[in-house]
Amino acid sequence: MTIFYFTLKRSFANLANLIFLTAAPIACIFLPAGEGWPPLAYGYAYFGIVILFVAIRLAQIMMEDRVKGILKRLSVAPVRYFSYLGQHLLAYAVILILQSAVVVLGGWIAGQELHRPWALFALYVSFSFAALAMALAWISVFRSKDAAFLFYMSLIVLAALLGGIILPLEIFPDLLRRIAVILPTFWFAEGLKSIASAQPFADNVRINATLCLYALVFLVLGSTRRMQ
Amino acid sequence: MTLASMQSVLKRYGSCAALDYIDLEIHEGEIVGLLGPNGAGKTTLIQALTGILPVDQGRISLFGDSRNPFSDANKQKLGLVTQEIAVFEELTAKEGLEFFAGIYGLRREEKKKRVAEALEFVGLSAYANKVPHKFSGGMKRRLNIACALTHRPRLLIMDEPTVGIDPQSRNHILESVQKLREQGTTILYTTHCMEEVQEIASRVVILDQGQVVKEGTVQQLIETVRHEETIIFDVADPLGIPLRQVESIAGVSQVSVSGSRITVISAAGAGNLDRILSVVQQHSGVLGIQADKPNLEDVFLTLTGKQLRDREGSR
Amino acid sequence: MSLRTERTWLANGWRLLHFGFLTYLWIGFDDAENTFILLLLLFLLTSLRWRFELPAVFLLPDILICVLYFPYTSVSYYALALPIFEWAQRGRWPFSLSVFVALGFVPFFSGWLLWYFVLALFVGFFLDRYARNLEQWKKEADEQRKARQELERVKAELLEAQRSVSKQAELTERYRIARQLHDHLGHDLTGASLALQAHAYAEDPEEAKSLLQEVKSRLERSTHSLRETVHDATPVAPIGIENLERALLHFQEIDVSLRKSGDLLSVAAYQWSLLEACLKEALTNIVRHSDATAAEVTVQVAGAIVRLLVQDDGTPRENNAQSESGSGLRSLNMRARALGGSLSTSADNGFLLVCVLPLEQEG
Amino acid sequence: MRVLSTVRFTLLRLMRNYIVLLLLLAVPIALLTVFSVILSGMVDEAGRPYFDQTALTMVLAFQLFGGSTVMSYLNEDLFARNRERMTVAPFNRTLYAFSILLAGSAFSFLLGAAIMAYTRLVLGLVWANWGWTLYLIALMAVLSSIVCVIFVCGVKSFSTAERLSEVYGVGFVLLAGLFFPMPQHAVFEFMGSYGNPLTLSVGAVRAVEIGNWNEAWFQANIVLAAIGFLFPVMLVMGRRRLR
Repeated sequence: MTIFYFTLKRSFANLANLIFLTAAPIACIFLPAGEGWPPLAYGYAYFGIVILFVAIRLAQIMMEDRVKGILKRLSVAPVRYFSYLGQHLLAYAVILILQSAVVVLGGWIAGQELHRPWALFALYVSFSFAALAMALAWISVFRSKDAAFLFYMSLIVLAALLGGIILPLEIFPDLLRRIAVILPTFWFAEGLKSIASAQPFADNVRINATLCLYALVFLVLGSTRRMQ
Repeated sequence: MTLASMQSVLKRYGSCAALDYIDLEIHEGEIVGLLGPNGAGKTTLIQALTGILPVDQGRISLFGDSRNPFSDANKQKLGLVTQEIAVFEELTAKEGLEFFAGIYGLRREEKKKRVAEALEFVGLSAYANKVPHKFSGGMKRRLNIACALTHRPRLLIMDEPTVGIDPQSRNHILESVQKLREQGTTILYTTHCMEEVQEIASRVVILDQGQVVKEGTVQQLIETVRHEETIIFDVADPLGIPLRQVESIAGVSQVSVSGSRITVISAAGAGNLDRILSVVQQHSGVLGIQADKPNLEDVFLTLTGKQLRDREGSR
Repeated sequence: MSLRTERTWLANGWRLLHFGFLTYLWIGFDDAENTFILLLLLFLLTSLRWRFELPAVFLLPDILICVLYFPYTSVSYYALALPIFEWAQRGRWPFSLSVFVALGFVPFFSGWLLWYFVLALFVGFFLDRYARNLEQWKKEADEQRKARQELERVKAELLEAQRSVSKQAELTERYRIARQLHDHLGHDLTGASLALQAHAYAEDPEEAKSLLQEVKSRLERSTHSLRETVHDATPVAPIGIENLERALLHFQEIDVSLRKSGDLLSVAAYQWSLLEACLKEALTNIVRHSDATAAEVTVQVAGAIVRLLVQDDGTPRENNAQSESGSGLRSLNMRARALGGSLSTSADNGFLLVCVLPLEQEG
Repeated sequence: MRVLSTVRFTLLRLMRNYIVLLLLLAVPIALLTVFSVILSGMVDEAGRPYFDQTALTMVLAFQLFGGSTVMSYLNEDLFARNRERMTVAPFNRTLYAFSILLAGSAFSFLLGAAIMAYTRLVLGLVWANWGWTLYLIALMAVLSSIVCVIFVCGVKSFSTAERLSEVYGVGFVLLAGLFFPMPQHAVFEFMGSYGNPLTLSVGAVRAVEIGNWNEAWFQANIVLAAIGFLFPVMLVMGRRRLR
């Protein structure tokens, strides 16, 4: 578990990362609620975007390993690439799960209307997995850290908009609403809606399962071993 | 014992062969210097030998195992110092080393001890708790080396460990390599700097265009080109010397004058210097003589017509 | 290696097109969120197939998922084209045909569906053929490479043999000359020398005169036989450096200067022939591939090696210069190595060729 | 005028900076296109299309980030990679910094104008008074560049300066209440109206649309005053850092 331990350590080593990883979720707790939209308070919708950003920032650590040649060094050491990948992802998942817990727990203590905190927590966790897997697949294509991050940032904004996190899907034209379903962000927004409108439990399961499916797909695509 | 060997290894990038049927053997206790200009295929060779790059043809064996050379047991005995500075910027020197020690399965006390040793070895003990972000180039290089030492490899492969650093750090690194050898580590060392190789290598392999051009001890290699000698005379009256006459001495291939300095390139061997000197002395007072012995740079120049060190410092 | 990637690249292209088409169908005709999960599931299976080499049996889950979705969405019928393609691609086209049976269960039979299946079958079939052909070519290329290596080995052996033969010939010739000198010249000269000694002690003038006569005739005979021996031993064809000079004389496209230094006589004939070949190859290369206006040829003999340097002042035309001229230089390189030397070229600063050969140790 | 000869290259560098082009041109264009599809046909209480408001806000909001190029070029040329070379060169570095400032602002302004042209030509949006809008885009571009120069000269670490500039951009967008309503508090209310260059310039353009030129000049002049106030600050900071 050396890699796991040090990944955690590195994630928090950078001051900017530290602020980003702790302050952003806490800020999300205290954002106000809107009128009719979004289904939960603003912060709970925007936390989805935060998760996407955190995921790419964390995944960049792996990208750095590849670009700087640490991966070469590891491939000469008696460590399987699979174990390297697994321990990294585990560490990131732990960070994201903790963040989700902080947001849900904090909201519950601060008296936000969360409807079903457990379902919300589960939604955040499965969305975190999907976000991590997407970030992993994304960085496997790039060589430059900045380019990867800025590109992804633009895509996040677009996906959040098209997926219905920033604006309600109901006002979208028909075609856009259909296309939105392709995006994982849609399923996240859908999950929030389902929690707020007290849909049956099975509905939540369906949405979480879809998000996990996304995670699997991108994990398979992103786990290719690259050296350069 | 042969620790590592390559047999007619071929590696292509597209249609050009980065390794063109290479044969190489590394025996226990050697320091093998792999010498060649930029782009000769040194890094490719190392990546092939360590299993980072799959090769197109040929056989590689590590520690006598050619069936499964890159098994964990073999990797445990192998150390690689990468050409890039592959250290963690966010972690302190000590933490970074602990990471790599952990990768190689070292635990607790053992790990602490080995990390302290490695830091001591590269002379960074005083900076153990500093983040490499602020290190100088030479210190980063040394840390980069330490990362490959905590598990005490039997075979250490160093890919240009001295690129772009100050002479002091460089001397330190060269001394460390000598010390490692005394402790029984076998080392494969690539560089395009011939002084380093001349200083430390027990055997030299010269690589050019993906082929082994020549190999042998430094002495052997120099023997093969011990044909020329550059003799520089500082004379009082350079104009008075009959260059034609000097040129006509058997063995002299080139005579040139610049200022009060006459440079004669001649075949090495007893008597030549005498004959040239006697001609020169007849016509002018000689203030000083300097004769350069051939070095590896000349070997390379003779074999390929290329300078080893073109473009150095451009990275 | 690269052949395989090319093949999978094409297969991936089709897979992506297929999913693009399914997504289009799904957006255009069926916007139930749940049926999108069908696409996700199939995509997951396909990406697994992309990452790992899975056996053909693993297409059954695809079919199962599609069948389960039959009642819910028409996209699932079209999705069956993927197993058709994958099987055809693996050369198992009878399996592909069995999928066509599903057409019988389609509540609305659409011609488009049939044609889409046929297209998938055809593309898969094509890729299979293509891959087999590539495999074939690869094998042939490997065999040729092997044959070429064999040839090169034989060539090296021949060169070695040539070297020893020429050395043998030289020794034989030397022996013949030595014998001739010994038999005729040696005999007569010894005789003359003895006669001269006798002449010194001769008291009778008549005897002295006849002795002198004998010395004279013996010396005449030996001069004659010496002339004959030398005449026999002098080669008619130019050798050594003269040959190189002649080659340069015939070469008039650009200015070439020749510099030579050292004891050129210590270079053996078989080495000259290689040096000459190198020179000619270099000059041809210069004319063919560069815009050089002048070239300098240097032949140096020093210590234990002979070195030939050809340097021009042109910039080599990039692109195919390397590959075209490759085979000639390659073979020369082989020959140089067979003689224990080396040959290398560089295009960094004009075209440069260096050939170094070790000299025979005297004695 | 040795500095003048460098301007051409500064502009070339700006134009070939693909990441900046992506972030400040491609992204707003993509977002505006999406918004124009989503919001087509929707009008607010006053009967004006929602999209007008969104497009205006976005064009001006992206100007808040326009200073980042000035900042990174200043850092690279004067404080980081080319520092030694620039210091030994016999030319006026203050003037050079100033030329970068101007070129960066002009480039940001041009990007803003390009986005406007896109909305007009492709999305068919009619700008009520494009000259006035361009004036405000220019003000915003200059303001953001000046602020970024202050950051890069005032803070030792460049990455901190970068974070600060992000805070400047994202902060004013948040304070303008574009993502979610700000809490009811005097400070937030001020920062959401007269304390916020984004709302000020949006307000100035809106005021012209309804013909209220007094209000328009008032709001625009506050931004101008901010520039006037920050300019000497920038000079002082810059001189101290360059010495």
